[in-house]
Amino acid sequence: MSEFKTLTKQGLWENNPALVQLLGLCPLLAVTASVTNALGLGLATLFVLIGSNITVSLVRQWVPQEIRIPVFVMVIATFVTIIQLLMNAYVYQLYQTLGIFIPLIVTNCAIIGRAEAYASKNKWNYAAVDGLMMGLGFAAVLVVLGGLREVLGNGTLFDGAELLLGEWAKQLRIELFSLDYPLLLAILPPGAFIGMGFIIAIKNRIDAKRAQLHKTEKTVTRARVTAES
Amino acid sequence: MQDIKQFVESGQIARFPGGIHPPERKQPASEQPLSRVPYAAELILPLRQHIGLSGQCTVAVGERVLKGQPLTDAALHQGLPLHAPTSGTVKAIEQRPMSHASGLPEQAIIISPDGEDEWRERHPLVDYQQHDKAELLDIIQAAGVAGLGGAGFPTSQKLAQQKPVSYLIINGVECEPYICADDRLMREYAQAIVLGMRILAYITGADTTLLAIEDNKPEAIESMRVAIAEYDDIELRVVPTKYPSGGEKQLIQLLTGHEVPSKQLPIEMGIIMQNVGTAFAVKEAVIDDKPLIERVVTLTGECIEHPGNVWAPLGTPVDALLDYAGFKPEKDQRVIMGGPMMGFTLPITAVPVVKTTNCILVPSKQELPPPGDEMACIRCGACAEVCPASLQPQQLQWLAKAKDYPALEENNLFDCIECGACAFVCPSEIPLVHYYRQAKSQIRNQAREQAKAELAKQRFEARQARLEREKEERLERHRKAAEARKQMQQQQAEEAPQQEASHDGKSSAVAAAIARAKAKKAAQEGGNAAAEQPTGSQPEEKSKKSAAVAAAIERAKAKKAAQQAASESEAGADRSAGSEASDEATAQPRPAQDKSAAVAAAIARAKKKKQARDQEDKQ
Amino acid sequence: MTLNSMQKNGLLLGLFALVSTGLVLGVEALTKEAIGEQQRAQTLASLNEIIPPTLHDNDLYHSCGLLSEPALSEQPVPVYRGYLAGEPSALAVEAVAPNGYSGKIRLLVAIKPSGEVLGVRTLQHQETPGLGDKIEKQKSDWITSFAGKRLRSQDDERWAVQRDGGMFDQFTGATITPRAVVGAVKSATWYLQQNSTQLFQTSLPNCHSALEGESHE
Amino acid sequence: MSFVVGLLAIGALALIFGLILGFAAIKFKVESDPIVEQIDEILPQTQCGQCGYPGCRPYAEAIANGDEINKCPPGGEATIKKLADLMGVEAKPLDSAHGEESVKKVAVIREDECIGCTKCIQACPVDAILGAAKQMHTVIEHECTGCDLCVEPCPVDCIDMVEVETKPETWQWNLDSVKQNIYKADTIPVKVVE
Amino acid sequence: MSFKVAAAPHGHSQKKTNQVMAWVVFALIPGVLIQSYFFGWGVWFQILIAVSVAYLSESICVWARERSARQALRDNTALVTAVLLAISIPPLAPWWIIVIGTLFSIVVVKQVYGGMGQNIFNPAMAGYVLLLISFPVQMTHWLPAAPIAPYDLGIWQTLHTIIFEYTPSGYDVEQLRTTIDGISMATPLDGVKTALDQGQILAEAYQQPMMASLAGIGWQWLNLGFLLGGAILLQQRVIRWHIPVGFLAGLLIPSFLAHIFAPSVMPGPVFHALSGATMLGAFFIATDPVSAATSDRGRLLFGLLIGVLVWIIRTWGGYPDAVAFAVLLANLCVPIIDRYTRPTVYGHHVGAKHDTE
Repeated sequence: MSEFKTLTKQGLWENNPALVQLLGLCPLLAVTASVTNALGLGLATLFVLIGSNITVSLVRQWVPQEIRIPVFVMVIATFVTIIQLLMNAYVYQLYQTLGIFIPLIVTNCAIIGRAEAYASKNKWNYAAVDGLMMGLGFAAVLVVLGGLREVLGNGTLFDGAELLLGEWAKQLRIELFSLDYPLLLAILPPGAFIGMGFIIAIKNRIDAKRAQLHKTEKTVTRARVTAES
Repeated sequence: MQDIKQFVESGQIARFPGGIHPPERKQPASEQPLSRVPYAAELILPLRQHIGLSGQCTVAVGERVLKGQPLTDAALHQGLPLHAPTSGTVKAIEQRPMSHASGLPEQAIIISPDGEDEWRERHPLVDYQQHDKAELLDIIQAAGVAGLGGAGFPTSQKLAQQKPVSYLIINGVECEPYICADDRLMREYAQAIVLGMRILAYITGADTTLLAIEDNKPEAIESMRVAIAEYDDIELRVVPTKYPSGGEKQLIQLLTGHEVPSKQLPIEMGIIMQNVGTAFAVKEAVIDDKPLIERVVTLTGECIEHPGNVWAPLGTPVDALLDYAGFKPEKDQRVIMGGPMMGFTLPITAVPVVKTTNCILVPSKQELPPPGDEMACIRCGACAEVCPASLQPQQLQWLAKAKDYPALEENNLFDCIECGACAFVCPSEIPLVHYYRQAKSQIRNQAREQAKAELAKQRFEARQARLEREKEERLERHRKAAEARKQMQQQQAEEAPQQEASHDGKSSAVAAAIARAKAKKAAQEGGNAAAEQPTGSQPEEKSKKSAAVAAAIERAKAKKAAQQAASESEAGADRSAGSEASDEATAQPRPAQDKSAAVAAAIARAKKKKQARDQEDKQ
Repeated sequence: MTLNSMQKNGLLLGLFALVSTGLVLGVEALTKEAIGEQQRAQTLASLNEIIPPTLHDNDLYHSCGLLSEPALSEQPVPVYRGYLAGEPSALAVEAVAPNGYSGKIRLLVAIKPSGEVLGVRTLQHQETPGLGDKIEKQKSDWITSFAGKRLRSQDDERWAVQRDGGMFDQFTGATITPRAVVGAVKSATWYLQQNSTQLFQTSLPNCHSALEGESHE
Repeated sequence: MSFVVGLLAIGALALIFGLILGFAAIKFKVESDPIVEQIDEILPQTQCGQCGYPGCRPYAEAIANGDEINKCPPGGEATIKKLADLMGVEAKPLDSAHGEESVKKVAVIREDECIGCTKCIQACPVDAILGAAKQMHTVIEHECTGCDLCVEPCPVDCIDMVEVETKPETWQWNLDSVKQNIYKADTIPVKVVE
Repeated sequence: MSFKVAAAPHGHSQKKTNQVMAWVVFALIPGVLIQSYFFGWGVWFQILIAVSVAYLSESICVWARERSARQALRDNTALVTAVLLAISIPPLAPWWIIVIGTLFSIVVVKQVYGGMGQNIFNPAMAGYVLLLISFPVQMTHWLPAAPIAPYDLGIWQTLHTIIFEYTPSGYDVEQLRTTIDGISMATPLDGVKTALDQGQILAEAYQQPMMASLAGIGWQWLNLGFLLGGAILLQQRVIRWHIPVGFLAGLLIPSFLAHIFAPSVMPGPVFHALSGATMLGAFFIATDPVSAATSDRGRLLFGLLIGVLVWIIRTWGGYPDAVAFAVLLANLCVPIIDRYTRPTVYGHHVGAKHDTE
């Protein structure tokens, strides 16, 4: 399997930052009350992750061990601040909703984790793909959780998508059902925890099922400690 | 120490935490006088009756033995000998199921009694005080006396501790339901027990002897009170009925108000404890020269017609005892050796009475209903309430199920005395003690494996070091051989130009080429025969034969290396390049060249692989 | 060795810091304009909702003055003054309800010089979604129920939620949020009614420079 | 102006922290934790090679470098659990590709069939086989790790892997096994002790 | 001949888990009778729905987890959870409220955590909190007690209201709890809290129509009914005294002290003891062994913690009653409580070692 394929698989499923590494939970739990918010923060994280991964990978040769973390944090903080400024300038409505969570991306462990674990050890093109896939994986979980909570708590999907994507996105809004009494719990933070728990449980269940199905009979050649000497 | 003294002198009885009051059910067995079981058709005497090594068998199959004759010698580490319970012939020495919860087979001496009950020669002691302690200890050991209350630890070994003893505690508590063997013994043999106590006190040098009896045995208390009346230094302590007051640690707490520190023995507190049955056996061994060949066993339970206590010769099969008392088994009958709380079930009754067998209990389903389905723990805490060791049984249970052994040890699993109080009260009917026993044995096994792994590691490392050393020595030999050859060739090469100095340049070049070829051939031969013909420069030459073997191995190796090298095209190129090298290079011994070729091939392979990967990266 | 390592690390880290900060500052300079525009647009949108264009012909946004008034808020709040044909026509002020269910609620309250409430909008809040957030215009019309109301006296009993015997509906399940909003609007309206003439006349410090600075915190 | 001030302030801060870090890196350097040693301690030291590495130590090194912890059948569940604790990862079931956890075994040489070729002696990683060329060999039972590496090289197939006998001390309180134990007692050939 | 092999001990005391649970349900009867007298037939329907849903969902979960359903259902824990939840919610709450609550209690709080004995939270209270957070409107719609209720609902009307959310004659619950003069009636706890929040003093707050001599009309008797049930449990040794005593001490001592210092704004201990879910919480909810501390000392502390939390939340919190929140918070503290109240094991006393020297 090529490195790119591995990276894709790792980022989207096997080593998904939100579901497996359980990183970046703070923004994840806070902003996933609706799909729009989730998508917004997911995209922001994705851009920061790609940017920081590429940058870190490019400068990795020059950064000595001791100041690695400060430099990485600085790189990430720069990207986050730039994105924050850009959002403030061009998607103001969304910025108002996500505003307080954007700076949290700086300390999103998913990002520094990738910088540390992957980008600082690999070439920039691999690092970029890693960032892309991890970011997509993270965003995907955000969107799924956001969808889950929005449906349960509000009966809609893509409510307010126009804030993020422009006027045309108003058509995206789907009203699944009208709730007289929304399930408030789904929208409140505890709902995020419970929903996250269920998503992780389902993922583990799928993995277990797959492991059962694909139980290949691989044989491992036994090493002889005492080869004829 | 001072505290203990104060407490004991005040005559108080302390209390221990937890404990339970299961139905006692000592009657009707306790009301029947002791009777004697006739000798069974065969007596089964397992060689190992206690923890530790078993002694060596001193009799042979077919041999006639007399009553009280030793059948094994005392093993190492103060083991105990085994004695013939009656006269008869040794029928067999074979594997028989043990009187153990596992039912594992164990080597046993089988004796068929001849009915004559003929004693060996006996040497009764008139006045034990005439003999010193060491002598008495020897007698006790030779008589095979073991603790009759619990684990069957050799009594002589327990008494031989070189520590000052202030209190000798004689345990007549017998707190488990049903069991009344000690009760009966105290009622009928009070004088003998007191004499045994005197001997024990004499040996240990204890200042005071404390005799503890539970308050549900008024007759035994009375008869012992009369028997000890004349001794000032024996005090009777009546303890309230509560299970497990008879546990060593609990009884010490009751009588002294102090706990035995964890992982220490009571002797560290100046206390030694013996069972009343043991005291009786000591008296018989010392005064009557009667080794431990029989003991009192309670036969009880609703599935027995005539419950009671019997003198049972050691080795009597349980089925013989049950026949004697009238056994009416029901469906799924349980036969329990020991009491209902700590005893174990016997899968078959063809197992013998051993030194620690105090009770055979055959309950009906009504009196001791078999456990229902195990339900989940609801953390009700009933178990913690009754635990006499103040453990948290529900916690231990979870950890045991999770096999979290470090946490179990941290939660003091090994302070559990397996009394079964927790499982008795558990509303979810969880067999708690069973889980602890499994966990304990697994922890012990792991420790054993750990030790074994450590040993294996040391041996493996030693072996690696040895192999490394041998390899270096071999290389050293090869190097020396190669040097010797090189010298030889140089000599030849020097001689050749001298011989052909008279020829002209052209012919000299041809000659040189021939010489080179010759040298090469010679070198090859030399290489092949390197081990075969070590030059005189190797004084530590081994025998010709071993050298030949080594040479054969070398040849095989060289061949293999050559095959490997040939299979690689790059290696082939390298080799051809090598052959174009100077004379000196070609003059190197062949195997070495092959080896270097192989190495070169391996490097080439690695390079190629890397290239391939780089290319892939670029793509 | 120590010195060498210190020098190298210090300089490198410093270099990275300079580059990063430079980048951020650069982007900030580029987006400054757009951000200011956005905020203006936002405030204007709210203002225009409650002070319709028929009621003013001046630039509301730039008619803003900063008012320090403890009765409204601890911090100075912006006041917007609308004029129609040079005559004072509307007055809007930012009010803060400090006792919301989860924290402060920022409101925009506008009245006519006559004292009639023009309208109220919620600018910012953290009330429970699905319950307290009905004070948002997008979620519920409740906030518009203030329009056209008048305050008779400082303790006008009708200015309370129904549960407390007033004229404002409380939405089902939540009492605290509407109670807080009604209270804040009441005191803001009272203040505006009492001081409207004065507010149109006095010159107040311009609020925009300060406001924009705030948004970057 | 604020532009320059910001740049200078951050730059200076970074410079100072960089200096501190550079200082700390030299001053507080600690030798790395010998994790390999700790892993090696946990492995059962059978040196059986079922993990795919020649010996326990190479596998310990591999684990330290990120290899899976579930490749050691002789250690089984207990070892995996300890490794998981040490490495701070989730314990997982034994990778069956490397073999199954089985009862402990020891090698036993059928001595009358042994031709004394010494091949098993060379194969034994812990030197638990005694013997010399053309002489009968035998296994030192308590030093045998049960790795079965000696079985294959034997030209006459005279080595058996025999389950270690359960003794009361090593019995694991498995009540289901009790009946089997009895059964075993019945079938064990009677051996007379001289 | 071969005999049965079994693990020691071979005897057993006769109290089993399912019997313990059955006793809990039995002891609830006085309270439930009083509740149905004052608050109508609703409670019986709620119990009926809750128990059916509980058993159904438990069966499905146990089946999905491939365990023996018979054994899981036999232990009566689902019954206890269902009944406790059913009597905690307003009797006229729509049917889907109790269904969602019971499902959450059984499926998420109990079975997902591993079934009986594994749940760290009290299932009934976790379900209650879910409902309270998600559906605050329905969950706070208690009708006034019978003597002051503007309407008297029969069985049929009650059932109709639970199913359709309005009576056959078209009143919804909000209207049912509103008196003729247009004031909707709150529970005593809520009423007093609201009055105090509005700056009234206690004496004024107590003037409200739902108040009685000791505490609220109906509620005081309801609490006494559960107190009686608690006495039965104690007498039967189903529960031990530590948790209830700790709970009541934790609630009553602070309220007594506060009442002394600020008699005009702090309700006294009698009001606290006989309002809301005090007695139900003290004897039936906090005493759930699975999610409580295990040692006696730990249980006393656990109860005390709940009591103090109830008082704090009732006094300063956003919700009128607090038993459910307090219990869940205390559940979280159980591992710590257990850790620090572990009794010293035999032979490990500090003095023990010293003695040997």
